[in-house]
Amino acid sequence: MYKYASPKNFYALAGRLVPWLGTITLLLFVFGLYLGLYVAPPDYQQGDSYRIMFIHVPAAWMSMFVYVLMAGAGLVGLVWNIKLADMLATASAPIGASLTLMALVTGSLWGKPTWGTYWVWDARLTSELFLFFLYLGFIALQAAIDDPRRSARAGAVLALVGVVDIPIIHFSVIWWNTLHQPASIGSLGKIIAPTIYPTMLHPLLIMSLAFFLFFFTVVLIRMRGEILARERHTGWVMQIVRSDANAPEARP
Amino acid sequence: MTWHTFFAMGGYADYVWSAYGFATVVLLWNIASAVHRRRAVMKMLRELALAEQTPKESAAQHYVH
Amino acid sequence: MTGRRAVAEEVLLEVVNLACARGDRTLFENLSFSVQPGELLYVQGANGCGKTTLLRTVCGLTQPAEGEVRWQGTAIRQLAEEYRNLLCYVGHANGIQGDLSAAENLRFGTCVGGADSHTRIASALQSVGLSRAARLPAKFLSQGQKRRLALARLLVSARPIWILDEPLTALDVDFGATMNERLVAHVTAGGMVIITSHQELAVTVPIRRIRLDS
Amino acid sequence: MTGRRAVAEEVLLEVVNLACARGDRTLFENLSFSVQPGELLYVQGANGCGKTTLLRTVCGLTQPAEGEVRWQGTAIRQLAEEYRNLLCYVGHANGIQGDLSAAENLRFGTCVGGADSHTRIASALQSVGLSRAARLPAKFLSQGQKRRLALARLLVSARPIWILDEPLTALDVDFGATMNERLVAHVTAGGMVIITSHQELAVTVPIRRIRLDS
Amino acid sequence: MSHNLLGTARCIFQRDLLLAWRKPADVATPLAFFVIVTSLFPLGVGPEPQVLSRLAPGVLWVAALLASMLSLGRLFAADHADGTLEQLALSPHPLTPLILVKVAAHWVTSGLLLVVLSPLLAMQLNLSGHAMVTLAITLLLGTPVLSLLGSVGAALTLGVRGGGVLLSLLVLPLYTPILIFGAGAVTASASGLDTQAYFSLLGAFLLLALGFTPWATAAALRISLD
Amino acid sequence: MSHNLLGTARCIFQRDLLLAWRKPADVATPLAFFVIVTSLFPLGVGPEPQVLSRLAPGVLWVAALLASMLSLGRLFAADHADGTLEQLALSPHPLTPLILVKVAAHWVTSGLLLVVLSPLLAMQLNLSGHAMVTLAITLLLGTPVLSLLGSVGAALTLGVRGGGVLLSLLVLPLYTPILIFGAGAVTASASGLDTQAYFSLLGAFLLLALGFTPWATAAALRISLD
Ligand code: HEM
Ligand SMILES: Nc1ncnc2c1ncn2[C@@H]1O[C@H](COP(=O)(O)OP(=O)(O)OP(=O)(O)O)[C@@H](O)[C@H]1O
Ligand SMILES: Nc1ncnc2c1ncn2[C@@H]1O[C@H](COP(=O)(O)OP(=O)(O)OP(=O)(O)O)[C@@H](O)[C@H]1O
Ligand SMILES: [Mg+2]
Ligand SMILES: [Mg+2]
Repeated sequence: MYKYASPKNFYALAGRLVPWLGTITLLLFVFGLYLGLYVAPPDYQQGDSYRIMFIHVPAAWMSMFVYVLMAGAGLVGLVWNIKLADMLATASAPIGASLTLMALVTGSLWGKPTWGTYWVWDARLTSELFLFFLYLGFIALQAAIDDPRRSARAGAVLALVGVVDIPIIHFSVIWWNTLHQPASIGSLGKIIAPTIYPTMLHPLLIMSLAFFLFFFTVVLIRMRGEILARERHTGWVMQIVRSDANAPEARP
Repeated sequence: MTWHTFFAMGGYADYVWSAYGFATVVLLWNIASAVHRRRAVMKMLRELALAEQTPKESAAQHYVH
Repeated sequence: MTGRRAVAEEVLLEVVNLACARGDRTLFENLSFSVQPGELLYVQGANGCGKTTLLRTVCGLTQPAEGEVRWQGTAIRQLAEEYRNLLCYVGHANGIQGDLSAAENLRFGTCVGGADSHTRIASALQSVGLSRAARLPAKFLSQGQKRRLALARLLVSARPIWILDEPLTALDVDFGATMNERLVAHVTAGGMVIITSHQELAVTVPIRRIRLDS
Repeated sequence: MTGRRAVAEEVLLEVVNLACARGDRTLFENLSFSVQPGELLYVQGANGCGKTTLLRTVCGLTQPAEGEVRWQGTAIRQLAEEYRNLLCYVGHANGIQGDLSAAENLRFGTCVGGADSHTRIASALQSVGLSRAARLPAKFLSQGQKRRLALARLLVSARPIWILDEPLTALDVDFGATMNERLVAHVTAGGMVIITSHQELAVTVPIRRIRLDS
Repeated sequence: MSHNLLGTARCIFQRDLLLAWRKPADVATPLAFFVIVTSLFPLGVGPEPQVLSRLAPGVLWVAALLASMLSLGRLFAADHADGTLEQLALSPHPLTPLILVKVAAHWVTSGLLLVVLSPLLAMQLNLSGHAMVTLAITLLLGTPVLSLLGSVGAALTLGVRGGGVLLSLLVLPLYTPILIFGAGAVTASASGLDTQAYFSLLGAFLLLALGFTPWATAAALRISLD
Repeated sequence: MSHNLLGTARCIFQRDLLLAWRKPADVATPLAFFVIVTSLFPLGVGPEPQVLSRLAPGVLWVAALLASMLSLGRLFAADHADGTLEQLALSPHPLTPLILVKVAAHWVTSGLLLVVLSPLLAMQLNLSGHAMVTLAITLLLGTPVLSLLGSVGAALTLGVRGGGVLLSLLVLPLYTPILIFGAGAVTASASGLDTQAYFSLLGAFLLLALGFTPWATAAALRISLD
């Protein structure tokens, strides 16, 4: 296991894993969508609009998970100076940001039929929006620093400070109610969770797993790019580049 | 269930399909940009390798803070 | 004016009683000299004595505290664009954006300088030894390569007056020699050069020197 | 650890297999040396070869890409404050605020450095020739006077290890000589000096040299 | 062989857009600031929709103004640092039109994007459809004025210590008329009133700014280079 | 002979206050920004008193937040540029408490002054006397948190291209809880409700920030110096 902590070996391992992970992800997506869109019956209150859940909830969960992962990887990189952890954090950020955006947009699209409006300034929605900004800040900070090591470490500190937003997102539903009068819609979870049927639960779980594996597939591809960029002075990368340059389609 | 009722989504077609459509776009963007980034790095490295074949600078570099 | 003009016609570029100040310190006063076609003027002096200030004043970037710079007898403040059209200045700063490629930087530089020469970009890059790095973002160029790129502007925008502030810094020995040859070629073709350098110039044409620190 | 320690006890400051990178370029690799009390180490090399980077790494300001710096056999990362308490570093930047007077700057500098010496401020200013300018805002000091002020910290906060990055820049000949004498005095009193300079050192003690550009 | 002014102008415009394209973070940050500041208000004021829609014109305009002001840093700073500005000042073409082109490129990568983003934020703040259109139009007329006025401030504070905050002090008072008429138009349209007069006024400001500020900016730049 | 930590800390604090005293413009500019932004709102929203007093808590808090953010540039930039920060990092005392002292000095010359100014502006916006006191208390509890959180961002963006705008993107999302509870308290007190819970929450934030952010700032500074 320890062997794969070197960028070189990880590069090869990731290259071999990606096709497998990708295939499984695709199958899970197909199966989850089949269950969620076709098999599951309409909800007795919300009709078919609840089917947005099967992408909204996994995306929202992943948006939080990826940030925590990023902060954790940042911490590991900061403390033990492990390059792969830095690269994991850097590679996760755009994916996390896009999933956060997905949670925001699908949530809005779900909000219109259920709440009658695309957006309310409810604490959860707001804190999720600010999670999106935290991602953007991370990406912008890393882009603004040219030295890769400094950029990785600065990003790590930022991610660690920003991670306080995650519990705020999760518990916002409770906190908001204690201080303000309840927003027009209370706890999001209560709408589905108590009444959830297995026909709805199963596709949700499968889609969540699909999103999870999707993240890992993409992050591995991104990390491969990151490894090449940061290890470009090492012999093995130069060898890859040279053999690539000699390939027939490359320009002379 | 016919295809028609399936696509109608009980009257919520606009919301459901735009949500799924947006999700698809995001997922595809993720794959495309990840692959593109790797290719771009490769291309840059190739050009760097080409550039480094030119005679090297012995010259001094300035310290920029 | 006509009378004065007839006399001054011979003298092309002329610095008259120039005084320059930075902050609240006067760097030099009562400086007068002139440059004719086919001449190379070598400005020397210790760090901080005002060489850069002088060159920028001759370009018209910095306003002198007293005196003026004249071209064919007319103050360059009045000539403005007409005078700038004769000039190519390479200062301490290279004028290169790290996120543009070498070729893009050169194309922009020459086009701002008023010359339009798509075809000559490639050959200029080649003659400063950068053709292989042409498509690389300029931030990956080494200090010396950046300097070469800045100097490539001289070749593309063929101008009679070159004003060069330490053009040889960061250049390696080979390209330093090439640069000296270029200077000679320019001067013998009737161009004018005003130059500063902490390294000695190895050129085969007569050099006129002025020292700024008295 | 005890075994290794016993052997290493002799060597005070030790650099082991050091590699430093800036941006994505490795400046030097596999650098090892050690400095003993009473030694002066003179780090040489061309511009941009990594001298400043090395000195900052020895201070602990910059993290090395590989290898480590040890004090009495223990990595300085672990010693932290204990090691910094032995150190006085004068880098390229003088650490002087233009809006504070010379005396205020020196007092702040020494007190951040952990030394408390109200009385010695005046005498230190005098011995670097700044006593008349003590109450002047530092922005009115000339470049060389600023450098003197930065070096005055060496005198006030008596530390065994001096790390000096081009201390002689901007100094005039007189004070350059004084500075060389100070170095000699510090080294003969059993101190350690790591120094870079583009000017040759005129000291009367044996100098150990390393060149960074191979 | 010599380039005409138009060719040089096009070349500068293309280059600035290309640079913005190569550094998307620089473009995105003021936009993000716009979105964030707008989102701060509902947090400060409370989430009731009718209060928010009452506030929306003022908040959106103030946020656009602040975002536009912050993006000014990008206008000349990099070109000043690397010496490009010197070359621009030494160009055989007059500096004023070249500056105008730079400001235009800057507006396309800042103000114009604010206009594009504004309906989204207006929706978040419960603005009616009609008012949303008015908002977009006023921003379309107003943000160029902000960029033009701001360019004077940006040129004046080049290389000055504490330039950022200083810039805001110089520029914000100049921005107030635009703010008053821009936000006024949106408020009027939200209450169903006519907005023609506001549009004409903003248009007049735009023409005035186009006529005068490039000269001032060019003069300020020459001073900064001195 | 060696100074203890407390002595060094006092020395840093005194010096930073002295510097602020010598450069009054640096201190005044964020304050002016606070005043200007607050005054822009009546322009954007219209002059009706009851609308304004409804808005006042949110507007004042957002303006305080932006002003506090803008003053962050002054926190480390000068010390970074002239090498003082290097010396601080090489001090034989741990960096974290020294940073805390610097942040405290910065707060005294920015946040505290905002607190002092706030009643004046609150009056302009028609806030009741009771709410005014609440505003001052929340600012007193909240602005140190802003300074502490902001110091992390300021340290991270030191010497970074486009630092100013980037800083705002990094810092503003972290500021939101303070804004929500700060403005919430003022709104509550304006409607005669109890504000105790808000004060406790803001106090808790302050303690948390005091405990954690100096570490993060010190780490970020070491990274910036690397
Ligand atoms: C823009 C609007 C929305 C945003 C930003 C949003 C955000 C989130 C987030 C961040 C979570 C994860 C919370 C956690 O795990 O702690 C979540 C979960 C969830 N959301 Fe949404 N949501 C939005 C709209 C909606 C709407 C309209 C509904 C349904 C009426 C909904 C139903 C749910 C459900 C059922 C969960 C899973 C249960 C839970 O974890 O609390 N969401 N949403
Ligand atoms: N903007 C300014 N304000 C105040 N003083 C300045 C300014 N610019 C330059 N100076 C001072 O003016 C003097 C002359 O500077 P200049 O750059 O012309 O010197 P130089 O002869 O070119 O030196 P070098 O050989 O180092 O290039 C220097 O002492 C410098 O400190
Ligand atoms: N933050 C940085 N990011 C990228 N490259 C850097 C950075 N800092 C320094 N460098 C580069 O690292 C190299 C070494 O710099 P360093 O300052 O150590 O050189 P030096 O030997 O002290 O030179 P000098 O004699 O000019 O002081 C230089 O080529 C410089 O361009
Ligand atoms: Mg010079
Ligand atoms: Mg150095």
